[in-house]
Amino acid sequence: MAVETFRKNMLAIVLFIVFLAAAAVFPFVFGNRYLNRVAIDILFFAAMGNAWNIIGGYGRQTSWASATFFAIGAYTSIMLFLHFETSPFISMWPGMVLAVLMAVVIGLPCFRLRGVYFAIATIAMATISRQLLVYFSDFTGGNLGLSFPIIGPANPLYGPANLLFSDFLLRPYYFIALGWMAVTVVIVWVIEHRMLGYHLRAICDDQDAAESLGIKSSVVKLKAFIISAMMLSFTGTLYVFMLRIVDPETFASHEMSVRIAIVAILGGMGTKFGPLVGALVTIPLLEISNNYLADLGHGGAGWVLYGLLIVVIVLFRPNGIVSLFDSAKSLLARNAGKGKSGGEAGGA
Amino acid sequence: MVHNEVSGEKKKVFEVVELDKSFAGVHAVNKFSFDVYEGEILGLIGPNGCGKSTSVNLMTGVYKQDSGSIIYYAADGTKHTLERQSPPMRARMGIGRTFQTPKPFSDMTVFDNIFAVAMLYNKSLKEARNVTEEIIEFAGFRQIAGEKSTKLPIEKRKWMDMTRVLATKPRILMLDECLAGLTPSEIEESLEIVRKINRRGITILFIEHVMSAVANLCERVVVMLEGKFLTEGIPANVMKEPEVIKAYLGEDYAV
Amino acid sequence: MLFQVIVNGLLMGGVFALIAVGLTMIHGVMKIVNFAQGDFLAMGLFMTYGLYAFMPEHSMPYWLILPVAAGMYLFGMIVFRFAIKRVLNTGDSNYILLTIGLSFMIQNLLQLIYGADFRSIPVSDTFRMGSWEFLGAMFPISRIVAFAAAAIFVVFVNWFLTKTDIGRAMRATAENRAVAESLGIRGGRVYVTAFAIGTMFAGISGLLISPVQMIFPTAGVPFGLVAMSAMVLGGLGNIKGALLGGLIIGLVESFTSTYVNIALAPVAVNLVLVLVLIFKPYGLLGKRRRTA
Amino acid sequence: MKKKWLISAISVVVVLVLALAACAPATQAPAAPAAPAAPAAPAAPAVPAGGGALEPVRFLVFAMMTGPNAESGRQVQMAAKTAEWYINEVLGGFPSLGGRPIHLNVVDSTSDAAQAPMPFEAALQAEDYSVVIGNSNSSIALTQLPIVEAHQIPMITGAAANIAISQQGSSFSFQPAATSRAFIPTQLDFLEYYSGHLGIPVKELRLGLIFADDAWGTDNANNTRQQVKERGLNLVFDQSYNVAAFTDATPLITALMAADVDVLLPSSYPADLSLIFTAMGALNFNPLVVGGGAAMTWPSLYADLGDAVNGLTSVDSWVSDQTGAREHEGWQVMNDWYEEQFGEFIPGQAGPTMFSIMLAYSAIERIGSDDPIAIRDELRVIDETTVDWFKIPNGVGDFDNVTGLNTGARAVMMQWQNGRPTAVFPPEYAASPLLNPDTMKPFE
Repeated sequence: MAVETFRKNMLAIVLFIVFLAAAAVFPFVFGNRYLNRVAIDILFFAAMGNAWNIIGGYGRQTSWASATFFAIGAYTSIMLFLHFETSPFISMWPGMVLAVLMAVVIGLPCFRLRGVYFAIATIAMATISRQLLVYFSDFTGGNLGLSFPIIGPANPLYGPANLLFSDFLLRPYYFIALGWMAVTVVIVWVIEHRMLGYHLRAICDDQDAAESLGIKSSVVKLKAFIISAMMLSFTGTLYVFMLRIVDPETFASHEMSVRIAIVAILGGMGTKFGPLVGALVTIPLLEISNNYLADLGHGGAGWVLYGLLIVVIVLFRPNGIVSLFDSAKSLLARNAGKGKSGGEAGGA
Repeated sequence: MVHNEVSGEKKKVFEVVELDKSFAGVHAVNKFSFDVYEGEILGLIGPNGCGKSTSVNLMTGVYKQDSGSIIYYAADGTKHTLERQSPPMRARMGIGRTFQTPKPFSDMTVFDNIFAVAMLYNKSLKEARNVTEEIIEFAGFRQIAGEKSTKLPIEKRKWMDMTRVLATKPRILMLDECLAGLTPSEIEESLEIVRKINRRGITILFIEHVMSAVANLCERVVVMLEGKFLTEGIPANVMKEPEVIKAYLGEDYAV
Repeated sequence: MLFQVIVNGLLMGGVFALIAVGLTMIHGVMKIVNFAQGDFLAMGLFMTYGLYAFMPEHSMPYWLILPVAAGMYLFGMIVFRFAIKRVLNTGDSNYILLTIGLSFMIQNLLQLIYGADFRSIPVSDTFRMGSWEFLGAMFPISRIVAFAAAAIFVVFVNWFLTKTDIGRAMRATAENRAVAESLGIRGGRVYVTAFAIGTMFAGISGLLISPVQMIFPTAGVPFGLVAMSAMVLGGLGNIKGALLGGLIIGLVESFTSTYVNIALAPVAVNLVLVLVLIFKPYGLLGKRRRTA
Repeated sequence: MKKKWLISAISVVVVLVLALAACAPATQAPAAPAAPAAPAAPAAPAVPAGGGALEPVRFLVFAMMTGPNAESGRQVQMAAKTAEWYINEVLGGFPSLGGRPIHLNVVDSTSDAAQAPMPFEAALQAEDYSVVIGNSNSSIALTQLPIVEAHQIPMITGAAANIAISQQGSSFSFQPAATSRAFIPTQLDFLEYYSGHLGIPVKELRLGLIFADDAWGTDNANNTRQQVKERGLNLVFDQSYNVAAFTDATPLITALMAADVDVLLPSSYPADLSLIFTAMGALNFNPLVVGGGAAMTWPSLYADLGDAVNGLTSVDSWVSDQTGAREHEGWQVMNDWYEEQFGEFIPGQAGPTMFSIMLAYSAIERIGSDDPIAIRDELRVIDETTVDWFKIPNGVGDFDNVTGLNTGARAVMMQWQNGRPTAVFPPEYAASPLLNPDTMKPFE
């Protein structure tokens, strides 16, 4: 089977490997801290987009609670580090466990709901958890957030063990992000070809039919939600050690959930490479427009453009940017004269 | 672990007693009782809106009955009283069904449609694969196995629905109006498939309002009228009964 | 005290209700949730602010209701024709994303044009801070006006939906577009009207709160979210539900803020929402729609 | 088909612009002094009078130009323009560097700490800067620390009032303004002084603390809580509200009335304050108001509430009308220019930005170099005896050699008197006497 699926996805896999290779040399080609920083964000958001995609794309359950899990990972790690100097490699596990618990708490009530009711319920849940983060400020630091002091090479805590590096070009963080992003793609790829993937797609195609055939939709969704939550929490741990500050306003906010989902939806829901493509398009665009349009009027022009991009893509490419590739691919396929069935094209 | 009650020589699959269900005042199913015996093709007939589909939805757990009992006898003779088991749980007990409108997983190929289900009922993906292949053969879907199910014509979708259920290794299969909107020739093929499925030892509950179709498929029919049990028996005799004819007045016999 | 708390809750709830009713008009007919509703409200605020410059000193802003309503109605029509129309019946994620995109654009266009300064319209202090005392509770004048107006509009909508042809057409379309069109109802026209009215209500809500609400590009955001909760709480596509939802949320907010802790008000509101959805997955007055 | 869509998409934008521009007269609305059209325009690079040819010395000013806190960004921007004008036009650039002009590049940090690092990195990548004027939002300033550390550029944090910034062990950050830890005591001392005038023992006053639940508000509240306990004062109400979801203050005010609060200690932003004060008016609840700074001292408050604000008092790290600023000619020159340029007094965010810039300027002048490390080392050395700009923020100015915190910084209490905030406490910095809020006459 593996062989067959490989053949199916040959083009996609080759492209991905090429991308990874290019990405691997990127930081050495341009020794540019800012570009690396942007790239790191692209990769982390692609990773989070992949996580969201499992439940939101393949399962078509538009969840707006992503930021909650992201924040859980970030907070657990930074708190354990501040109080017990725990290495992120250890603290990421309790983080993921908490994320799973939270996923169950949010999922159990919400997966009984369909469509918009689900979306709004997740927003409500996310708001509650964010507000509680703020309220119990005694140990979450409230909206002050938590940040840890600058730790230089002199400090014993400095070093890979705590994901603390001082490379001016941020390369260590870049490769951490790149590696993790690649892993998330693989995770999604595996899920897609396992029972979970099939059942998620079955459910979002026709929940009643799926249930009549013995597929327990709420269980399947919950599984997907849990996996997605763990991935987000993991990303939170990695991200916070690069940013070195965590606060609810930025990590647990509704905006963060939106940005995560946008990356995946614009790129292409229910496709392995959609989130990556989405991140590769939206984040640089935002950066460029912010850099060049910042002085226009009273500012904010960059975000206007961002909004416009979203609107335009939704209108022209309702299946996301990757659908462009698919059209191109099927065109090639037709020219090559062999009909192929959507390898990369998962999304409906 | 009650022993399987034997009526005549046939084992029961379903024993529906005094089933009752109302929606916002509308009394859809009214003290409706009937039995389904192992291996038979039972026709459940009656004019449109007489509660046939509702009964199926009650038996498969889509709705919960207001009162009355649904008893299901598993293959090993175990007796299950169906009350609040969810549709998936019932499906896993061997209760299969199709819907009036075909519900393929449009995003998937025909093969994957069946494979997705087979995975659930087989240990390894390999077994699942074999089962799927077997069903594809059985249904004669060889050449369309790779097609996206949305691309299929209506009758093929219906047949795929029917055969997809086989992946759940069902004990009984409830076919809800599976002939609606088909041409005579397609109807013939459909009936043939139903018979083939039945020959695999799967009991069939065949819901239909078109009498003639039922006549040459079922050895036994139950007639429903306004949610109530009207009569049952061999199709030929049943159709002679005056109240049945009355019930069907204005109904369209032809197909 | 208790009476005052109830008054506070109801007065604010009334405004939430009006925004929620706007959302509901839209969802009821075309089954989409407008995530930019709050920003439409902000536009209403800015329009009021802009037009108020032409009014005599310290006059009431309510005279502006016609131009603001008309402007927002037109705006709604155009947005629908050029954008919303294309994502109808194409799945949740599309309209959600589209309206979020719109929301980004509106917020930042406002920022681009006006900057983010906090503005306010200079209504007379007596009117702005004044209030009537009744049964020992204080009724802030501007909020009473807002509440009354909201009430009138909700009544108007009910009348509109039940008595006018276009209203009946809307209800028919909401039930089943195919059937409605077979009866000769032009779905497109109904849709655009519904969306425009929804937009208009957001704008009017903006106008109504303008005397007490400061005016800045992101002013609408909290209202948008609250209105969404109100609509879902009451049951999607149900006008009375939206009204009920708005009032309930107003009361919950008021009670938690006064008796428990204002920091927990958002928690309480969302908790109520989730609890309601757990026990009534389709909202308080919502009917189950077979999604299959 | 495609074409049609493109057209429609574009027209959506056009329509949006038109719809919003429909309200254009707003910017000229006489009723909105808080919204001067001209000054809000972005800072144009200075064309130095002396040496057009000379390479300018670059300062990066990182301010929240967009998002909910953009008003403070606008203040910082106006401050930057003023300082730039003053240095280039009045002081003739940097004499020690052969009259090279200064260029203050104001970069938008957005109001969101998650996005702030990006534009900051971008700016530092694009140009070489000698000094960074840090963000006045503590959360954003905190995200800047590792970055200036990496780029090895000294950062002076302007108005940022959270002491956490100086506690992160950054060797490049300097915090000139009084932190809220420093100004809460002033606020409470003042309360005692105030109650003395009112003839009520301070311990009998029932204090009500309300604060925006963001970084700054929380920090203020934590310090207040602690100080109040130490002084055995009577704090009867202590709640934060969610800035993002604050649509109505009447429930809050009702709660305050129920708690029967005599003195209200708000740490709030313009929009919240507006809701709070209108609700207080509507429910006619009139406690003493002793604010926690920020919006309490901003021009927009008066623009919004008019004379109703006269008599309100608040603590702040700095007030435009206080002895330190009054007695400094250089500062007065800037002050006058600012007021006639922008039609408002120098608010709490602008002042600290200006004296941060002047401190950096003096350091450069003293060493005659624009090398960031050298500047950093010099900033550690200077104090108010050597650099008189240190007098502006009050107290005995001196940057701590390890933390970079201005150890001498003292907060002041201001009171709104006929439309302007003026320092009324502590006496050594007071520019005007404290007036009785009811009569607006001095206490006899």
